[in-house]
Amino acid sequence: MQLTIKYFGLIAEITKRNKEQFEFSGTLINEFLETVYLKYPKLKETHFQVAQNNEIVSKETIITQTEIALLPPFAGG
Amino acid sequence: MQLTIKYFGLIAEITKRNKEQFEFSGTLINEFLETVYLKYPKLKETHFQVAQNNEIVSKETIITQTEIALLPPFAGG
Amino acid sequence: MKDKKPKNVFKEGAISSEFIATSIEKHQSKTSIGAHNIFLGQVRADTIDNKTVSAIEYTAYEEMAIAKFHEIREAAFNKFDLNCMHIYHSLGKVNVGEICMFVFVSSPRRKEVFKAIEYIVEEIKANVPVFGKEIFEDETHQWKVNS
Amino acid sequence: MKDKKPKNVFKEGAISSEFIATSIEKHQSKTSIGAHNIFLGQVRADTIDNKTVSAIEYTAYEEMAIAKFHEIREAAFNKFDLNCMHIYHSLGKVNVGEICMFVFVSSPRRKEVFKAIEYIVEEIKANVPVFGKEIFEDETHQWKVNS
Repeated sequence: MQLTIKYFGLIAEITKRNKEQFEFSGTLINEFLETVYLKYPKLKETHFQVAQNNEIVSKETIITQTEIALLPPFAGG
Repeated sequence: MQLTIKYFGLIAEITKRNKEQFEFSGTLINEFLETVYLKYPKLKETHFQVAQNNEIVSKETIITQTEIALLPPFAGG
Repeated sequence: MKDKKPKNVFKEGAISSEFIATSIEKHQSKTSIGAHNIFLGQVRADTIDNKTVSAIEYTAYEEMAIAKFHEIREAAFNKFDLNCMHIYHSLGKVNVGEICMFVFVSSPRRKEVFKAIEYIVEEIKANVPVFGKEIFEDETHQWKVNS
Repeated sequence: MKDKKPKNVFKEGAISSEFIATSIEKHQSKTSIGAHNIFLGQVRADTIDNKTVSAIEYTAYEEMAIAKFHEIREAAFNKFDLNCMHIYHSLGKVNVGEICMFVFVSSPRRKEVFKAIEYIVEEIKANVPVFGKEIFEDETHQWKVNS
Protein backbone atom coordinates (compact mmCIF):
# COMPACT_ATOMS: atom_id res chain seq x y z
CA MET A 1 0.00 0.00 0.00
CA GLN A 2 1.03 3.59 -0.41
CA LEU A 3 1.71 5.48 2.82
CA THR A 4 2.02 9.21 3.24
CA ILE A 5 4.51 10.10 5.94
CA LYS A 6 4.61 13.57 7.48
CA TYR A 7 7.65 15.11 9.13
CA PHE A 8 7.71 17.98 11.62
CA GLY A 9 10.23 20.24 13.32
CA LEU A 10 13.66 18.71 13.75
CA ILE A 11 12.56 15.62 11.81
CA ALA A 12 11.57 17.68 8.78
CA GLU A 13 14.92 19.42 9.05
CA ILE A 14 16.67 16.05 8.77
CA THR A 15 14.51 14.75 5.91
CA LYS A 16 14.52 18.15 4.19
CA ARG A 17 10.83 17.79 3.37
CA ASN A 18 7.47 17.92 5.16
CA LYS A 19 5.98 14.80 3.67
CA GLU A 20 6.54 12.08 1.15
CA GLN A 21 5.05 8.81 -0.01
CA PHE A 22 6.39 5.33 0.55
CA GLU A 23 5.35 2.03 -0.95
CA PHE A 24 4.99 -0.41 1.97
CA SER A 25 3.87 -4.02 2.14
CA GLY A 26 4.40 -4.82 5.86
CA THR A 27 2.16 -4.60 8.91
CA LEU A 28 3.72 -2.77 11.86
CA ILE A 29 4.98 0.77 12.42
CA ASN A 30 8.34 -0.77 13.32
CA GLU A 31 8.69 -2.45 9.95
CA PHE A 32 7.75 0.72 8.16
CA LEU A 33 10.33 2.70 10.12
CA GLU A 34 13.06 0.34 8.87
CA THR A 35 12.19 1.47 5.35
CA VAL A 36 12.37 5.11 6.43
CA TYR A 37 15.71 4.58 8.24
CA LEU A 38 17.21 3.21 5.04
CA LYS A 39 16.58 6.57 3.43
CA TYR A 40 17.37 8.71 6.53
CA PRO A 41 19.87 6.86 8.74
CA LYS A 42 20.15 9.93 10.99
CA LEU A 43 16.57 9.41 12.18
CA LYS A 44 17.73 6.28 14.01
CA GLU A 45 19.55 8.47 16.53
CA THR A 46 16.79 11.06 16.74
CA HIS A 47 14.03 11.05 19.32
CA PHE A 48 10.53 11.09 17.86
CA GLN A 49 7.07 9.65 18.40
CA VAL A 50 4.78 8.17 15.76
CA ALA A 51 1.19 9.29 15.30
CA GLN A 52 -1.53 7.43 13.45
CA ASN A 53 -5.10 8.67 13.25
CA ASN A 54 -4.26 11.67 15.47
CA GLU A 55 -2.95 9.49 18.30
CA ILE A 56 0.56 8.69 19.48
CA VAL A 57 1.04 4.95 18.94
CA SER A 58 3.72 2.48 19.98
CA LYS A 59 6.04 1.10 17.37
CA GLU A 60 4.40 -2.30 17.70
CA THR A 61 1.11 -0.93 16.39
CA ILE A 62 -0.47 -2.25 13.20
CA ILE A 63 -0.70 0.33 10.44
CA THR A 64 -4.37 0.93 9.62
CA GLN A 65 -4.22 4.40 8.09
CA THR A 66 -2.55 5.73 4.99
CA GLU A 67 -1.06 8.69 6.86
CA ILE A 68 1.68 8.37 9.51
CA ALA A 69 3.44 11.29 11.20
CA LEU A 70 6.85 11.47 12.85
CA LEU A 71 6.74 13.95 15.70
CA PRO A 72 9.74 15.40 17.57
CA PRO A 73 9.32 16.55 21.20
CA PHE A 74 6.44 18.95 21.76
CA ALA A 75 7.10 22.59 22.54
CA GLY A 76 3.64 24.17 22.72
CA GLY A 77 2.68 26.92 25.15
CA MET B 1 -8.04 57.89 77.26
CA GLN B 2 -9.89 58.88 74.15
CA LEU B 3 -10.40 56.10 71.58
CA THR B 4 -11.45 56.48 67.97
CA ILE B 5 -13.57 53.60 66.82
CA LYS B 6 -14.18 52.91 63.14
CA TYR B 7 -17.17 51.04 61.74
CA PHE B 8 -17.44 49.33 58.35
CA GLY B 9 -20.07 47.69 56.18
CA LEU B 10 -22.96 46.18 58.09
CA ILE B 11 -21.54 47.52 61.36
CA ALA B 12 -21.56 51.10 60.07
CA GLU B 13 -25.11 50.52 58.91
CA ILE B 14 -26.11 49.63 62.46
CA THR B 15 -24.22 52.49 64.12
CA LYS B 16 -25.25 54.91 61.36
CA ARG B 17 -21.76 56.42 61.30
CA ASN B 18 -18.27 55.49 60.12
CA LYS B 19 -16.41 56.50 63.22
CA GLU B 20 -16.75 58.14 66.59
CA GLN B 21 -14.81 58.83 69.75
CA PHE B 22 -15.25 57.18 73.14
CA GLU B 23 -13.77 58.07 76.50
CA PHE B 24 -12.40 54.82 77.95
CA SER B 25 -10.47 54.08 81.13
CA GLY B 26 -10.18 50.26 80.99
CA THR B 27 -7.55 47.91 79.55
CA LEU B 28 -8.97 45.19 77.28
CA ILE B 29 -10.86 45.19 73.98
CA ASN B 30 -13.60 43.25 75.77
CA GLU B 31 -14.15 45.97 78.36
CA PHE B 32 -14.26 48.61 75.68
CA LEU B 33 -16.82 46.64 73.68
CA GLU B 34 -19.12 46.69 76.72
CA THR B 35 -19.15 50.48 76.45
CA VAL B 36 -19.95 50.24 72.74
CA TYR B 37 -22.71 47.69 73.32
CA LEU B 38 -24.39 50.08 75.76
CA LYS B 39 -24.81 52.51 72.91
CA TYR B 40 -25.52 49.91 70.18
CA PRO B 41 -27.13 46.83 71.76
CA LYS B 42 -27.69 45.34 68.30
CA LEU B 43 -23.94 44.88 67.84
CA LYS B 44 -24.07 42.18 70.51
CA GLU B 45 -25.87 39.90 68.06
CA THR B 46 -23.76 40.90 65.07
CA HIS B 47 -20.68 39.06 63.92
CA PHE B 48 -17.57 41.21 63.67
CA GLN B 49 -13.84 41.12 64.30
CA VAL B 50 -11.78 43.78 66.02
CA ALA B 51 -8.65 45.27 64.48
CA GLN B 52 -5.94 47.18 66.28
CA ASN B 53 -2.81 48.46 64.57
CA ASN B 54 -3.90 46.85 61.25
CA GLU B 55 -4.19 43.38 62.78
CA ILE B 56 -7.19 41.31 63.82
CA VAL B 57 -6.93 40.86 67.59
CA SER B 58 -8.76 38.72 70.11
CA LYS B 59 -11.13 40.37 72.53
CA GLU B 60 -8.74 39.63 75.39
CA THR B 61 -6.11 41.90 73.87
CA ILE B 62 -4.84 44.97 75.71
CA ILE B 63 -5.65 48.23 73.98
CA THR B 64 -2.39 49.94 72.99
CA GLN B 65 -3.57 52.15 70.14
CA THR B 66 -6.00 55.04 70.02
CA GLU B 67 -7.78 53.61 66.96
CA ILE B 68 -9.88 50.45 67.01
CA ALA B 69 -11.94 49.12 64.08
CA LEU B 70 -14.98 46.84 64.04
CA LEU B 71 -14.93 44.71 60.89
CA PRO B 72 -17.82 42.65 59.53
CA PRO B 73 -17.06 39.57 57.37
CA PHE B 74 -14.72 40.23 54.45
CA ALA B 75 -16.03 40.19 50.89
CA GLY B 76 -13.01 41.15 48.78
CA GLY B 77 -12.28 39.72 45.37
CA MET C 1 10.45 43.65 40.24
CA LYS C 2 10.13 43.48 43.98
CA ASP C 3 9.60 46.64 45.91
CA LYS C 4 9.27 47.39 49.55
CA LYS C 5 6.85 50.28 49.60
CA PRO C 6 3.14 49.44 50.06
CA LYS C 7 1.22 50.26 46.91
CA ASN C 8 -2.30 51.49 46.78
CA VAL C 9 -4.12 48.72 44.97
CA PHE C 10 -7.55 50.34 45.12
CA LYS C 11 -9.24 51.73 42.04
CA GLU C 12 -12.50 53.66 41.97
CA GLY C 13 -15.16 51.63 40.14
CA ALA C 14 -14.76 48.67 37.78
CA ILE C 15 -11.43 47.57 36.31
CA SER C 16 -11.57 47.92 32.52
CA SER C 17 -10.33 45.43 29.95
CA GLU C 18 -8.18 48.24 28.47
CA PHE C 19 -6.44 48.63 31.82
CA ILE C 20 -5.72 44.88 31.85
CA ALA C 21 -4.45 44.99 28.25
CA THR C 22 -2.09 47.87 29.05
CA SER C 23 -0.81 45.97 32.04
CA ILE C 24 -0.09 42.89 29.89
CA GLU C 25 1.63 45.01 27.28
CA LYS C 26 3.96 46.60 29.82
CA HIS C 27 5.40 43.15 30.50
CA GLN C 28 6.52 42.53 26.94
CA SER C 29 9.85 44.25 27.57
CA LYS C 30 10.57 41.85 30.43
CA THR C 31 12.02 39.06 28.37
CA SER C 32 12.90 36.71 31.23
CA ILE C 33 9.16 36.12 31.75
CA GLY C 34 7.83 32.86 30.29
CA ALA C 35 4.40 32.62 31.92
CA HIS C 36 1.73 34.99 33.19
CA ASN C 37 -1.32 34.12 35.20
CA ILE C 38 -4.19 36.54 35.62
CA PHE C 39 -7.11 36.16 37.99
CA LEU C 40 -10.16 38.35 37.48
CA GLY C 41 -13.05 38.59 39.90
CA GLN C 42 -16.32 39.47 38.13
CA VAL C 43 -19.53 40.60 39.87
CA ARG C 44 -22.11 37.83 39.56
CA ALA C 45 -25.86 38.40 39.13
CA ASP C 46 -26.73 36.07 42.02
CA THR C 47 -30.40 35.54 42.77
CA ILE C 48 -31.32 35.43 46.46
CA ASP C 49 -34.98 35.05 47.50
CA ASN C 50 -36.09 35.95 43.97
CA LYS C 51 -34.09 39.16 43.94
CA THR C 52 -31.16 39.56 41.58
CA VAL C 53 -27.94 41.37 42.39
CA SER C 54 -27.33 44.29 40.03
CA ALA C 55 -24.11 45.69 41.53
CA ILE C 56 -21.76 45.44 44.47
CA GLU C 57 -20.60 48.53 46.30
CA TYR C 58 -17.16 47.95 47.82
CA THR C 59 -15.73 49.71 50.83
CA ALA C 60 -12.56 48.91 52.75
CA TYR C 61 -10.67 49.67 55.91
CA GLU C 62 -8.12 51.11 53.53
CA GLU C 63 -5.18 51.60 55.83
CA MET C 64 -5.31 48.00 57.08
CA ALA C 65 -6.15 46.65 53.60
CA ILE C 66 -3.09 48.29 52.07
CA ALA C 67 -0.92 46.86 54.84
CA LYS C 68 -2.41 43.39 54.25
CA PHE C 69 -1.99 43.58 50.47
CA HIS C 70 1.65 44.48 51.11
CA GLU C 71 2.15 41.52 53.46
CA ILE C 72 0.59 39.15 50.90
CA ARG C 73 2.81 40.59 48.19
CA GLU C 74 5.98 40.14 50.24
CA ALA C 75 5.00 36.61 51.27
CA ALA C 76 4.29 35.62 47.66
CA PHE C 77 7.64 36.97 46.46
CA ASN C 78 9.34 34.92 49.17
CA LYS C 79 7.43 31.74 48.44
CA PHE C 80 7.45 31.74 44.63
CA ASP C 81 9.93 32.59 41.88
CA LEU C 82 8.15 35.62 40.42
CA ASN C 83 9.29 38.40 38.13
CA CYS C 84 6.38 40.63 39.04
CA MET C 85 3.05 40.80 40.77
CA HIS C 86 0.22 43.31 40.51
CA ILE C 87 -2.96 43.48 42.53
CA TYR C 88 -5.90 45.83 41.92
CA HIS C 89 -9.24 45.91 43.72
CA SER C 90 -12.25 48.11 43.08
CA LEU C 91 -13.84 50.45 45.58
CA GLY C 92 -17.29 51.93 45.04
CA LYS C 93 -19.91 50.53 42.74
CA VAL C 94 -19.17 47.71 40.31
CA ASN C 95 -22.05 46.48 38.15
CA VAL C 96 -22.73 42.82 37.41
CA GLY C 97 -20.47 41.55 34.64
CA GLU C 98 -17.75 44.05 35.50
CA ILE C 99 -14.33 43.23 36.94
CA CYS C 100 -13.75 44.02 40.64
CA MET C 101 -10.37 42.37 41.20
CA PHE C 102 -7.31 41.88 38.99
CA VAL C 103 -4.34 39.83 40.17
CA PHE C 104 -1.42 39.40 37.77
CA VAL C 105 1.70 37.29 38.38
CA SER C 106 4.61 36.59 36.05
CA SER C 107 7.46 34.10 36.31
CA PRO C 108 10.11 32.52 34.13
CA ARG C 109 8.24 29.20 34.57
CA ARG C 110 4.59 28.21 34.55
CA LYS C 111 4.54 26.00 37.69
CA GLU C 112 5.24 29.05 39.82
CA VAL C 113 2.40 31.19 38.49
CA PHE C 114 -0.27 28.56 39.17
CA LYS C 115 0.76 28.19 42.80
CA ALA C 116 1.26 31.93 43.27
CA ILE C 117 -2.08 33.08 41.84
CA GLU C 118 -4.10 30.73 44.01
CA TYR C 119 -2.12 31.63 47.12
CA ILE C 120 -2.54 35.37 46.54
CA VAL C 121 -6.27 35.23 45.76
CA GLU C 122 -7.04 33.03 48.78
CA GLU C 123 -5.00 35.27 51.07
CA ILE C 124 -6.82 38.37 49.81
CA LYS C 125 -10.23 36.75 50.32
CA ALA C 126 -9.33 35.67 53.86
CA ASN C 127 -7.31 38.58 55.20
CA VAL C 128 -8.02 41.87 53.45
CA PRO C 129 -10.76 44.01 55.05
CA VAL C 130 -12.91 44.73 52.01
CA PHE C 131 -16.69 44.84 52.40
CA GLY C 132 -19.30 44.33 49.72
CA LYS C 133 -22.86 45.60 49.66
CA GLU C 134 -24.85 43.53 47.17
CA ILE C 135 -27.41 45.86 45.67
CA PHE C 136 -30.51 44.21 44.22
CA GLU C 137 -32.49 45.44 41.25
CA ASP C 138 -35.18 46.74 43.63
CA GLU C 139 -32.59 48.92 45.45
CA THR C 140 -32.62 46.77 48.60
CA HIS C 141 -29.31 45.25 49.63
CA GLN C 142 -27.50 42.62 51.67
CA TRP C 143 -23.92 42.31 52.83
CA LYS C 144 -21.75 39.85 50.98
CA VAL C 145 -19.71 37.27 52.90
CA ASN C 146 -16.79 35.44 51.25
CA SER C 147 -17.12 31.68 51.12
CA MET D 1 -20.85 27.82 26.57
CA LYS D 2 -19.91 24.27 25.68
CA ASP D 3 -19.78 23.24 22.09
CA LYS D 4 -19.02 20.00 20.37
CA LYS D 5 -17.35 21.17 17.19
CA PRO D 6 -13.54 21.33 17.24
CA LYS D 7 -12.38 24.93 17.00
CA ASN D 8 -9.29 26.11 15.28
CA VAL D 9 -7.23 27.57 18.09
CA PHE D 10 -4.27 28.55 15.93
CA LYS D 11 -3.46 32.16 15.17
CA GLU D 12 -0.78 33.40 12.83
CA GLY D 13 1.93 35.25 14.78
CA ALA D 14 1.80 36.70 18.30
CA ILE D 15 -1.41 37.11 20.32
CA SER D 16 -1.99 40.80 20.98
CA SER D 17 -3.07 42.38 24.26
CA GLU D 18 -6.01 43.96 22.37
CA PHE D 19 -7.20 40.50 21.39
CA ILE D 20 -7.05 39.44 25.04
CA ALA D 21 -8.91 42.58 26.14
CA THR D 22 -11.66 42.00 23.59
CA SER D 23 -11.99 38.42 24.78
CA ILE D 24 -12.35 39.57 28.41
CA GLU D 25 -14.91 42.17 27.42
CA LYS D 26 -17.08 39.63 25.62
CA HIS D 27 -17.59 37.86 28.95
CA GLN D 28 -19.14 40.84 30.68
CA SER D 29 -22.60 39.91 29.46
CA LYS D 30 -22.27 36.48 31.07
CA THR D 31 -23.40 37.44 34.53
CA SER D 32 -23.24 34.00 36.10
CA ILE D 33 -19.44 34.18 35.89
CA GLY D 34 -17.68 35.08 39.15
CA ALA D 35 -14.06 34.25 38.34
CA HIS D 36 -11.81 34.19 35.30
CA ASN D 37 -8.34 32.77 35.07
CA ILE D 38 -6.05 33.56 32.17
CA PHE D 39 -2.76 31.87 31.38
CA LEU D 40 -0.40 33.55 28.94
CA GLY D 41 2.75 31.96 27.55
CA GLN D 42 5.37 34.54 26.65
CA VAL D 43 8.50 33.89 24.59
CA ARG D 44 11.54 34.11 26.84
CA ALA D 45 14.95 35.47 25.80
CA ASP D 46 16.79 32.40 27.07
CA THR D 47 20.56 32.38 26.76
CA ILE D 48 22.10 29.06 25.68
CA ASP D 49 25.88 28.80 25.16
CA ASN D 50 26.15 32.59 25.07
CA LYS D 51 23.50 32.92 22.38
CA THR D 52 20.20 34.61 23.14
CA VAL D 53 16.83 33.55 21.75
CA SER D 54 15.21 36.34 19.72
CA ALA D 55 12.06 34.53 18.54
CA ILE D 56 10.36 31.15 18.35
CA GLU D 57 8.88 29.91 15.12
CA TYR D 58 5.97 27.57 15.82
CA THR D 59 4.70 24.81 13.58
CA ALA D 60 2.16 22.10 14.35
CA TYR D 61 0.71 18.88 13.09
CA GLU D 62 -2.45 20.91 12.80
CA GLU D 63 -5.00 18.18 12.22
CA MET D 64 -3.88 16.20 15.26
CA ALA D 65 -3.36 19.35 17.33
CA ILE D 66 -6.92 20.53 16.73
CA ALA D 67 -8.22 17.08 17.70
CA LYS D 68 -6.12 17.16 20.89
CA PHE D 69 -7.22 20.69 21.80
CA HIS D 70 -10.78 19.50 21.39
CA GLU D 71 -10.22 16.47 23.65
CA ILE D 72 -8.63 18.67 26.32
CA ARG D 73 -11.53 21.09 26.07
CA GLU D 74 -14.14 18.35 26.48
CA ALA D 75 -12.25 16.74 29.36
CA ALA D 76 -11.96 20.09 31.17
CA PHE D 77 -15.67 20.80 30.79
CA ASN D 78 -16.40 17.38 32.28
CA LYS D 79 -13.98 17.73 35.18
CA PHE D 80 -14.66 21.33 36.21
CA ASP D 81 -17.68 23.61 36.58
CA LEU D 82 -16.88 26.08 33.82
CA ASN D 83 -18.98 28.65 31.98
CA CYS D 84 -16.53 28.96 29.14
CA MET D 85 -13.09 28.10 27.94
CA HIS D 86 -10.96 29.56 25.16
CA ILE D 87 -7.59 28.39 23.91
CA TYR D 88 -5.40 30.16 21.35
CA HIS D 89 -1.90 29.22 20.22
CA SER D 90 0.39 31.00 17.81
CA LEU D 91 1.83 29.54 14.64
CA GLY D 92 4.71 31.15 12.80
CA LYS D 93 7.17 33.59 14.31
CA VAL D 94 6.67 35.07 17.77
CA ASN D 95 9.35 37.45 19.05
CA VAL D 96 10.67 37.45 22.61
CA GLY D 97 8.32 39.27 24.95
CA GLU D 98 5.30 38.44 22.80
CA ILE D 99 2.45 36.13 23.76
CA CYS D 100 2.34 32.70 22.08
CA MET D 101 -0.46 31.03 24.08
CA PHE D 102 -3.67 32.33 25.66
CA VAL D 103 -5.86 30.06 27.77
CA PHE D 104 -8.98 31.60 29.33
CA VAL D 105 -11.41 29.83 31.68
CA SER D 106 -14.45 31.22 33.50
CA SER D 107 -16.58 29.77 36.26
CA PRO D 108 -19.15 30.88 38.80
CA ARG D 109 -16.54 30.11 41.52
CA ARG D 110 -12.84 30.69 41.83
CA LYS D 111 -11.75 27.24 43.06
CA GLU D 112 -12.73 25.77 39.70
CA VAL D 113 -10.71 28.14 37.56
CA PHE D 114 -7.46 27.48 39.42
CA LYS D 115 -7.75 23.73 38.94
CA ALA D 116 -8.97 24.04 35.35
CA ILE D 117 -6.27 26.41 34.09
CA GLU D 118 -3.44 24.25 35.39
CA TYR D 119 -5.01 21.08 34.01
CA ILE D 120 -5.51 22.59 30.55
CA VAL D 121 -2.05 24.13 30.29
CA GLU D 122 -0.31 20.93 31.41
CA GLU D 123 -2.37 18.83 29.00
CA ILE D 124 -1.52 21.16 26.12
CA LYS D 125 2.18 21.05 26.93
CA ALA D 126 2.17 17.25 27.13
CA ASN D 127 -0.19 16.22 24.35
CA VAL D 128 -0.53 18.80 21.60
CA PRO D 129 1.91 18.39 18.67
CA VAL D 130 3.29 21.91 18.44
CA PHE D 131 6.96 22.40 17.62
CA GLY D 132 9.13 25.41 18.39
CA LYS D 133 12.26 26.52 16.63
CA GLU D 134 14.21 28.85 18.92
CA ILE D 135 15.90 31.39 16.69
CA PHE D 136 18.99 33.05 18.12
CA GLU D 137 20.14 36.57 17.45
CA ASP D 138 22.85 35.24 15.08
CA GLU D 139 20.16 33.45 12.97
CA THR D 140 21.21 29.96 14.15
CA HIS D 141 18.53 27.91 15.87
CA GLN D 142 17.72 24.97 18.09
CA TRP D 143 14.52 23.00 18.67
CA LYS D 144 12.66 23.72 21.89
CA VAL D 145 11.60 20.84 24.16
CA ASN D 146 8.94 21.33 26.82
CA SER D 147 10.05 20.64 30.36
